[in-house]
Amino acid sequence: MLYKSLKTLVILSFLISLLFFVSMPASLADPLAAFEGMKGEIKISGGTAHIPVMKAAAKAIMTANPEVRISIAGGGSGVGIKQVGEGLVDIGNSGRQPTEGEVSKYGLKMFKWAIDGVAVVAHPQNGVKALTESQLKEIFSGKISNWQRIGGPDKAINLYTRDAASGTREVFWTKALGKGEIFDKANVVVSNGAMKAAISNDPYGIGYVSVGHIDDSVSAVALDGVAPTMERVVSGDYPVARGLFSNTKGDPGPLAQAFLDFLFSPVGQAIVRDRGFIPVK
Amino acid sequence: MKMNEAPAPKVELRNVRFDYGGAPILNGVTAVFPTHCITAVVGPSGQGKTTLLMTLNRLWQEERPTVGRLAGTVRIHLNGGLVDIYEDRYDLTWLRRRVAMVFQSPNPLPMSIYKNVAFPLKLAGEKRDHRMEERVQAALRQAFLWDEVKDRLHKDARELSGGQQQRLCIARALILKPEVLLLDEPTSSLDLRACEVIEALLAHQKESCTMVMVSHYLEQVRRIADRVMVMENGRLLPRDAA
Amino acid sequence: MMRHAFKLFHVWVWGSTLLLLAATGTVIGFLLVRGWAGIGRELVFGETPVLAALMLQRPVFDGLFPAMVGTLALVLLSVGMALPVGLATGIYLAEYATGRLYSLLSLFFDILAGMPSIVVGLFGFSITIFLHHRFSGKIYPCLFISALSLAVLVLPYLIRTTQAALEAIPADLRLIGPSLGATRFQNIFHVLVPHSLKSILSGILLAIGRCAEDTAVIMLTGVVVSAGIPKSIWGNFEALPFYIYYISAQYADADELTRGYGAAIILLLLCAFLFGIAFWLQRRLSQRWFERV
Amino acid sequence: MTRSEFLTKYGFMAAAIISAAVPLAIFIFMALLGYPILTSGRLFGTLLGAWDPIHQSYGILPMIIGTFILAILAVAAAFPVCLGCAALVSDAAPGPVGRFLHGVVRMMTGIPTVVYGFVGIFLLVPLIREAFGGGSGFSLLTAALMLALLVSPTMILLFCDSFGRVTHTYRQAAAALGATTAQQFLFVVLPQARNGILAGVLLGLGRALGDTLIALMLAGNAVAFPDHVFDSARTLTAHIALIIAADFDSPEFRTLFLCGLTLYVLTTLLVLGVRLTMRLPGRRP
Repeated sequence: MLYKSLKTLVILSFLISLLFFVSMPASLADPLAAFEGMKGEIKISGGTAHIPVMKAAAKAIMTANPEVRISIAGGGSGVGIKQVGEGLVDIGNSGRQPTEGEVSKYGLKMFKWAIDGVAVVAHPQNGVKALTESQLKEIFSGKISNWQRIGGPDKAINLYTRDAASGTREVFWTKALGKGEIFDKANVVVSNGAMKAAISNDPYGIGYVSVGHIDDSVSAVALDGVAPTMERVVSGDYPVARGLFSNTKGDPGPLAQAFLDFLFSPVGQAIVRDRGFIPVK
Repeated sequence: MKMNEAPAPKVELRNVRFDYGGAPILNGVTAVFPTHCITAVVGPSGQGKTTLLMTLNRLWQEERPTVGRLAGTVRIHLNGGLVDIYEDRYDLTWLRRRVAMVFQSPNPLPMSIYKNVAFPLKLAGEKRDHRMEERVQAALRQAFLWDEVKDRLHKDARELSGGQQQRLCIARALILKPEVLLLDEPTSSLDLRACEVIEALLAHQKESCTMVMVSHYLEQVRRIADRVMVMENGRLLPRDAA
Repeated sequence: MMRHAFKLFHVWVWGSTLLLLAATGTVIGFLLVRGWAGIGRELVFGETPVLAALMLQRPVFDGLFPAMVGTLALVLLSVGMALPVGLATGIYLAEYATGRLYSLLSLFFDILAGMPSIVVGLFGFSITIFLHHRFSGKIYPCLFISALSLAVLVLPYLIRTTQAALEAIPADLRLIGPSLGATRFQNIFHVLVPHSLKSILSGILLAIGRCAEDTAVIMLTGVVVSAGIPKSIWGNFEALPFYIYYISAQYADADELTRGYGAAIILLLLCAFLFGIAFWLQRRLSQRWFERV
Repeated sequence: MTRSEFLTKYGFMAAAIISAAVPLAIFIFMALLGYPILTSGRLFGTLLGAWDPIHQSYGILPMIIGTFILAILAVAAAFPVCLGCAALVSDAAPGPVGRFLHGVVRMMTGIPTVVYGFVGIFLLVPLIREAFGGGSGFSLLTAALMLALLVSPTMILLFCDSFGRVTHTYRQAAAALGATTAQQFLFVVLPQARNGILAGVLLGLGRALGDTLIALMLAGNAVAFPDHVFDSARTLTAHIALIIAADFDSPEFRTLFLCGLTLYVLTTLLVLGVRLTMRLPGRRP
């Protein structure tokens, strides 16, 4: 009697664990299943380099579960960190690591889901394809103001920069310009997308943009002989590298957690790769 | 009613002065308009005849912004005695439902004939449809208009001819059974035929209503007025004294 | 000598006008030429089936539908909020206020009418942040806040058109009601307002146009790049003018740019439509009476 | 007065008070939030310094200058064209043409600002870049030209209005003396309408000062003082739109209210100016 019931128990537990093992990988394979039964809104703002990935992720999630609403705004890394810190959004993106001050002030938790670089870009028809660090510093401080001095046509250089809230600017300013001056007569654009659009339309413009955003419409300028490709960023040859972060205030809520899990899932990381960034997994 | 019978006064003005933004219009009008009479006020235009009418229903106070100023007393026989209509305790609405007015040019509201006539009654709070219908019909009959419009009561009032429109306005003024009817050159924009109909219907109303009529036409005045007064330099004088 | 000078006058006036018309024509023409080809079902609904999108069963991506619904919701909400207050204020100004109060109120509404929309947006935004800090962490910039700020923006338009319409009513018409024993309120509601309905309506249409086109207010108070159809007034939303602004600065590819042109054409047509009706109504006003038989 | 009369009257009055409280509330709110700067002793530095947050310098003077230059440029560019157009619409053109043009101008007021900005980016910016080689095309001039187009209908309609109010008898008198249309306009209408023209210019300035999108999209937004019209520049309005601050206590956030207050005061002064010109005597030549 005892034996029989023990046997049943063993078989039962075996069956249950079998069921468990069969079903587990299935739910792992479909990260969207995590959103099942959830509803509500995820507010995201901040870093503009992140936007293409955010939009693609939102599309995948909202298609699978229309009850979930994801709103995406830009503003720049500084805005993202402050807004999530002030509780205005659920996820604040930043294209730079939040400073210790910011982390302790707001109790931020950081999630780095991609590696990116910041590259100098010019118009595709512009002959200047490589610059040295010192040339770059002089260009961005306004000391070199004509393309002729760096091997281009006799045309004035049109500088484009980002506003102070930009993480891209922060990284570029720190790692490429060595915190050197940025000329205050430079045009200011509001996002990575805007930078790319502006440079692709201005034959004599120069600016800097997330490596993930680079495509045929702009030409990336090699820095000290190193071309800003993802491979060189990963290998560490290209110095102006950074992570893309999503930050939450304290532990993320269930919806935000599911969203972040999705970003780190194979599907999410495939999106990251597809949009031109280097996945972390 | 003959002029020498001295009927009871319905409206009594004593030394009424009116200035409009500092410009004097009435310079001390003293007059009596007797009950059940048609009193005509004649005189050249621009002498304040319309203003005189408007002092009797306080309509001048509706001008915005109000820059008119009135002094003196206006008393009307209402509620069984002569009352000073400018006393605070008298409500404007109350006054105007008893002292009705018809304007120089026909001014039907842009609604159906029926609604036009029923309008004052509706404003006064009448909600019973059958009461309303009775009163409208009665008013239209009083205005000699019933037969002409009974089949198209719900047509736009503006489709009527000028004379019909003015009779409609008279019906509208009469529906609340006013005790005084003020008429500001009611036929001046109409042809002779339309004019005669209106004169006839006004003569019919004398028993129920005291009328003060501003007019240009001496012919007309002679035909229907019991008394005639002349407006001159902001004063009102009996015709024979003028 | 004089002759030449006055010939110059005609060159000047005709030249100025043609220059202006040419410039405006270029703006509109450029938009239509570049964007007309992109107008179509995909522009609005992307790859989502139209019916499913309209029934809100499936979200629309890569289409203008969410932005259009957002703008519609925004317009309805803000005009809905501004209308009662604007009408009542216009009526008060035209029918009740006098003397010094009248001048003082007029001055305030002139100041409000002249206020830059970004200042109104900043006001809405900072009030929200203030409330978020002091009262509830659940108060964010959202559709409701945007609509409220836009309501502030169009309030003076509604006040002014209502006031002007009422003040333009000739005295003889104004006196009919009172002469028949109408109280001031009855006169306003049975005679004066119905009579000025058309010009008030055209003022409302202009206000709608203003709500639909304004970008500065909403970009501070809750509009976002991507949010889908607004499901609640407490959430973020998309809107056509902001979409146009966003695309103009940072289109990622030719498709997005085409959608930007499409959005600009749609917004332009919407505003032209509203303004056209408004002006047509105003012209019809020359007929003295309104129809309400 | 009956009860309902009383209630409705005070209901309307309440609405009017709410409406009138809005501009007051905006002012008070801005002043309160900007108060720490106004009293911190840094007001002078904030008003007159440069914008360089990395070095804790939050000056808005470049934006104030940019705002002024842009608005004045736009109105200056628009003024002769608007005056000519208004002259044609209200005076020189035969009736139907004038009415048609008047309608067109009114419809122009309905073109969304963002559409001007959009076309500006894709049409005018490259044009300016090519035509005046060197610059990026995002410049004061670009924004001013589009802004001129934006404020034109407002100005033209006001001009037409003031021409229309010139007493007809004066014109007839001039016509009787054999004056041509041009002479009538230049010697009779124009001098008499000068208050209206001034009001139109002030109103146009107000529109130009307060516009955000065209400046934001076309002027380049550089924080430096502009040296010439091909320079990139930032206006107060664009500055507010660019600095989306979320933290209540940061100096960036505070200075936004200084920008807002400055705009508020400027537009209020213009409104007062318009009211004053409307009231000025001088219809008579």
